[in-house]
Amino acid sequence: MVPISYYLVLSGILFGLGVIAFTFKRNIITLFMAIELMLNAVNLALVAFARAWNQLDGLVFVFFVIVVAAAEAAVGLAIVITISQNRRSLNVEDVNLLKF
Amino acid sequence: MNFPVILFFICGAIAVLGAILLIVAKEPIHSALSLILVMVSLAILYLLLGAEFIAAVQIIVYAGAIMVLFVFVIMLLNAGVEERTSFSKMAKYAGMPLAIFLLLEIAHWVWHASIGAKVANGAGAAGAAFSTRALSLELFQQYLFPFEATSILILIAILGALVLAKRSD
Amino acid sequence: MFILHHLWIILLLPLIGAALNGLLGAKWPKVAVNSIGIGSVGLSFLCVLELIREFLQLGATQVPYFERYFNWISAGIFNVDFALQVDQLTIIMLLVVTFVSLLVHIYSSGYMAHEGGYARFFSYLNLFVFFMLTLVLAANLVLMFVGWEGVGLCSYLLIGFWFLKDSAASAGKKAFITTRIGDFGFTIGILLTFWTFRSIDFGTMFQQASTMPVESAAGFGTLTVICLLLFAGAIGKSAQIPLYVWLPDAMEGPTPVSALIHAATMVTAGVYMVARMHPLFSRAPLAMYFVAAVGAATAFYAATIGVLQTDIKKVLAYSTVSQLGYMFLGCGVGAYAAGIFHLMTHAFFKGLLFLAAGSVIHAMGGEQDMRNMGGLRKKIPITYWTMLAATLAIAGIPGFAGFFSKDEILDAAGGGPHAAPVLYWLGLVGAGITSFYMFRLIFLTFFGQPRYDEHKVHVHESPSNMTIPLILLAICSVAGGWFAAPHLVGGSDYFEAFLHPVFASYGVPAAITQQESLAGAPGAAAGIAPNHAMELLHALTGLPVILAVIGLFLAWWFYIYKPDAARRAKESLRGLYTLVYNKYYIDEIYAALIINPLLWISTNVLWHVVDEKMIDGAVNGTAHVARELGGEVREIQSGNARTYATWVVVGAVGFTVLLIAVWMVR
Amino acid sequence: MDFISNHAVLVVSLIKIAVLLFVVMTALAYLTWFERKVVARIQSRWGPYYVGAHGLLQPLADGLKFLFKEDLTPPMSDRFVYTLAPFLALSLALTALALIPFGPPDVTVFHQPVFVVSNSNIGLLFLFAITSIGVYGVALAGWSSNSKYPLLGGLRSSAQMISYEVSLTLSVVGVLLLAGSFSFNGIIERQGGNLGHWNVWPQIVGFLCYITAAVAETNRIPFDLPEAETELVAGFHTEYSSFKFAMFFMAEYANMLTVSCLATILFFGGWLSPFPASWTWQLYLPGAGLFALGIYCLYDTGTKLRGIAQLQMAVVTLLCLGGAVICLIPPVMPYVQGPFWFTTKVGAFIFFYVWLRGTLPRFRYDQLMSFGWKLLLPVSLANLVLTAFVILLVKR
Repeated sequence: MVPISYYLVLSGILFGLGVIAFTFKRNIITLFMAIELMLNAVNLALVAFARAWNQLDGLVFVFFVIVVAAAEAAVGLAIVITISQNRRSLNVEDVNLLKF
Repeated sequence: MNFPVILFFICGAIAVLGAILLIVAKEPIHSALSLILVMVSLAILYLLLGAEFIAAVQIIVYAGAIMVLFVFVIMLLNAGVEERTSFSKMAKYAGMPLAIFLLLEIAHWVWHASIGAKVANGAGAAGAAFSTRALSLELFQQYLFPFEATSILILIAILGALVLAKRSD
Repeated sequence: MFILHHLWIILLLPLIGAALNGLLGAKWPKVAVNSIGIGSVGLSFLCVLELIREFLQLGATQVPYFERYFNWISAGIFNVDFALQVDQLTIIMLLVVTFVSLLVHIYSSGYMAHEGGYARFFSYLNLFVFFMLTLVLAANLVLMFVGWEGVGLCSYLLIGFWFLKDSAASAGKKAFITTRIGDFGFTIGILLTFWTFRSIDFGTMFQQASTMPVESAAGFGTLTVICLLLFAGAIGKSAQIPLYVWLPDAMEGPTPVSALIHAATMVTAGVYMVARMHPLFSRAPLAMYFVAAVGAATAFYAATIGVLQTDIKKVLAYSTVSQLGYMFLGCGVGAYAAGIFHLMTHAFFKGLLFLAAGSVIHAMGGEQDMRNMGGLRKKIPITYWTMLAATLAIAGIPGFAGFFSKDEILDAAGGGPHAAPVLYWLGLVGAGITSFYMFRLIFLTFFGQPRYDEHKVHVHESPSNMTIPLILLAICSVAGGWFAAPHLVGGSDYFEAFLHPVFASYGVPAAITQQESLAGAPGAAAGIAPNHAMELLHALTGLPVILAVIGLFLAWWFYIYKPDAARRAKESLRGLYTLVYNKYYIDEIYAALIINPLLWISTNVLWHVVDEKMIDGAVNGTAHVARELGGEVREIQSGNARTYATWVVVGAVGFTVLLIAVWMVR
Repeated sequence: MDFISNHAVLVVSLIKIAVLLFVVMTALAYLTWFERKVVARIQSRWGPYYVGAHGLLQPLADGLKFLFKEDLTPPMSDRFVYTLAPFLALSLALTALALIPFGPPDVTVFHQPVFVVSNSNIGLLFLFAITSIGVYGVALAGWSSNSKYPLLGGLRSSAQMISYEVSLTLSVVGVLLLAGSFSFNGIIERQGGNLGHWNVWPQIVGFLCYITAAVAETNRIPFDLPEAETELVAGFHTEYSSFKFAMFFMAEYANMLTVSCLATILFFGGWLSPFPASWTWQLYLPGAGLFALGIYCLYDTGTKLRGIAQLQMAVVTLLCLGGAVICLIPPVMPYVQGPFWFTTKVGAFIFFYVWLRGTLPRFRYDQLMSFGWKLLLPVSLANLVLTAFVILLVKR
């Protein structure tokens, strides 16, 4: 069988890559994807833990994470649409009116 | 080096590859595709971990609904190649190194963490698949309240999306 | 036993009246306002009568009758209930308050007929009645204090009723603030009481007090301090030296108000309080003596001022002050019953005097200066006769109400347990002066030639709704004292007999009771006073009468027989005259000593330095610092989400480093 | 040999996959023939006729044509995605079929069931998972060909698929509640007995919702707006030509096949016979059916046809009769029962599809959306809730 720590390391790497994407990308939609990637990484870790302790709670957490991700995506993408219609751009750096 | 381990490494490699593609891709749609790749391979890993239901949900909801939404929006806004501006000096110089450092940190941490050590020999990894029935019982009995809460959350999300959409046109 | 079980009705009626008139009355016709204002008080008067009937059926053990309605304040052991109690003292006060209030209300419906703010006036009056009844019925100090402050408030509102008139407004303020000085002491007194007895319920307090010994007249024991503090409140409320200054100015208010609040009821609250607190006072000889001294001093001092006042209401005001002094003298020498007795009779005749004066002013079309009056005897006979009756009463002419009450006080002062010759003589002379200035008032107003322009002023008798109260009060001030009549011939004083349970209760030390009976309170057994007591008593009753007659004669001499004698007297005693005429410059002295320094400090120190420099400075400084800091820090808000993201990553990195560090340490 | 016994899973699965692919591909090809024939009948035409007898070789010809046509890729298109899309579509559509049991699981080789490629115990979930990804084929195709009509078609289809997937899934949940299992065999075996036990009776509403959503999900008339010829030329695959186009084409029919199989399994007892097991004569039905078909072909061969066509038809006749004979061999007989009934039912559904196409007009887009969200979704939800309540009551 596969050691759980493998899964954990994988999820760690994925999370890190998600963070990199989050800091590196400019397109708002892609930023969202980066967030989703991080969520996925965490999910993997949760499932791995559930398997490690043979308890279902981890899976339940994953379930909730997915639900929340869905809600977040719905609202977030609606916001993205609004932004792109108002600012005529998807570059997150063009959306900088909210400052001092 | 038995079958599951091979499968793990294949899928893991695909997942990491997908994640990297997500970063390097210029077209948002390519990023989306690579993210879908990651998700599918993760689903396979879930199967490997015996979490069949979660695997299915992962694909149905994540790959099948959320990412479709993403693709849909990309198509709707016809999002082209992203421009690599960097007005944010902070992000330009500090962001990437920090993130990479964080990656290494996490990997190191997880690798040496007690949980890793405890189950490194795959003791916990054995065992049959989680039965969907047990999972649903857990969900609808012990976690009933959070479940309802999430349903309300979804409702609110729908309303929010509606409002935003209405305001935009 | 309905009313007795539902005492709150008596309170509620005036309150409802006040609410209705105050909130809605402005739009209503006078009739409605009248019927509500007068009706509510009238009803509560009837309730009081019914209450008396029921009260008399109570057994001695059930008195004082106690009703607890709900817990008002509860903080640790500090418990204040909304509780009412009834005993003989309360009954007397209730009767006086509701009766006089009723008459004054009726009178006002005539006197204020042509004034604006009619409904407002009546709602204030009703409110006052409500608070006064609260004060009287209260079963604990705090509730009593509520009534105490409430009547103060109403007095303020009513003095400043014509608030567009500067003098009225400032008079109101003066009254309120001056009283507040006394109330400060009163409040501390309440606190000290609670600290001492761990309770502010009269019952418990007195029970514990009755177990305490009588304190030495030399030192300041707890009870003494408490009593002095409480008495400070009384000084303020009942206008005694040194806080009497507000009462004369209070005459700015409408005359009915002066009659009700500043003669009959509110100002006597202090006396009532002292009487109510007798178990404490009786054990604090020093406080007792202080009370008596202040009372006597005020009685004499105010009388002297009254002699030279020309404003008819001012005269009455100072006379009120001095009469209150008599009441305190009575209480101070342990003759509480006498004090209360005088309170009642004074309520009748002084109320009458004010109402009559009001009638005169009304007749003269607003003229208040006696020097511009005269010869009104024929023109307004009812007013004249009633006022004369009241004057005879206050002057202490035998047979009239004032005679009995005042003499009992003087008896107690002369031969009582705390007999104090000096105070006795002060009171005696004061009595003489009283009769002098009162008859001076009568003669100046009603006798001699008219000193006003008869073509301008059309003197007319007041309407019936003003005269009827006068007549009723006149009857009272004639017959009001006859309860005590048998006492002269050695019979028992029914008034004292009625009140005796109150003042004999709570085991007042034997010495006092025994000597009180000497002073002529044999009602303890409702029996016949001992003979030597009677002789003593007759010997004493002589003097005041003689002095009163002398006063009458002098007044007649100066103002009827030889009008210029007054002027010559003035010439001869120029210095004294000016001194007295200017009320001993008390107001000026206060202004110089207290008010101006206070003003100066408040303006130049508290306002310009503390408030403007320190407090404002602190606030503005804080704001300034915040703004500067914000101005610096806000640069971080670049508005570029990627920067924020990077900051998040920084946080994450830091946190992970911390985690690893911790884990490595373990 | 021991290799096989050691890795039975792999080997047998590979074999099954190969067979399935072959069968399905052929089936798909002849589905087009079938459809054209039926539609022609409905429109009182002859349909394909000349390529082989009754145009039986038409699909072959079409396949060759697709292969030899020039493979155009529009300029400015996203090459990678453009190529990816059809592969995605077809492969997913075929993968879905891998989960379908065509016959009872107790028929095994090396302890591996014969009639199903992957016998998962949450098969239904996986099926949905796969179909849910199926959207990408269309959407990406529409987007990547970088042209107006395809884009619109892609947008429409992805919107439509997302919308109807919801009600599709929900309408099935009723059946799941009844069966208490995600595995197809579980669902089927619960409907054992005779056709009275089929889920279609208690779940009639669910069935109606399902079939509607399924038609929409497969972009078939009356829900074929993504490729509405009259408005969008050909919708998402306008720019596609030659074999890529063929892949989309096959993917569509494969999807049709899948949803039909699913309907059969969920509501019509899958490979179960509609008759009680006590009626033993039903064992002869497959053979008899084929025999009848053979007789018809024989008559046809003898009378109508001439020349090469006659020869071809004779071959078909022989095939049919031979098949009938094989089916009537006693030891083989029980094994052909399941597939026979299954294919029959699926065939009925396919016919229903074609019939629809021949009959109904196309929806307007807003009608489509409002129908999906405002009617279908609430109804399937209500059905779900009702079913749950009834089940609770019965359990009590």
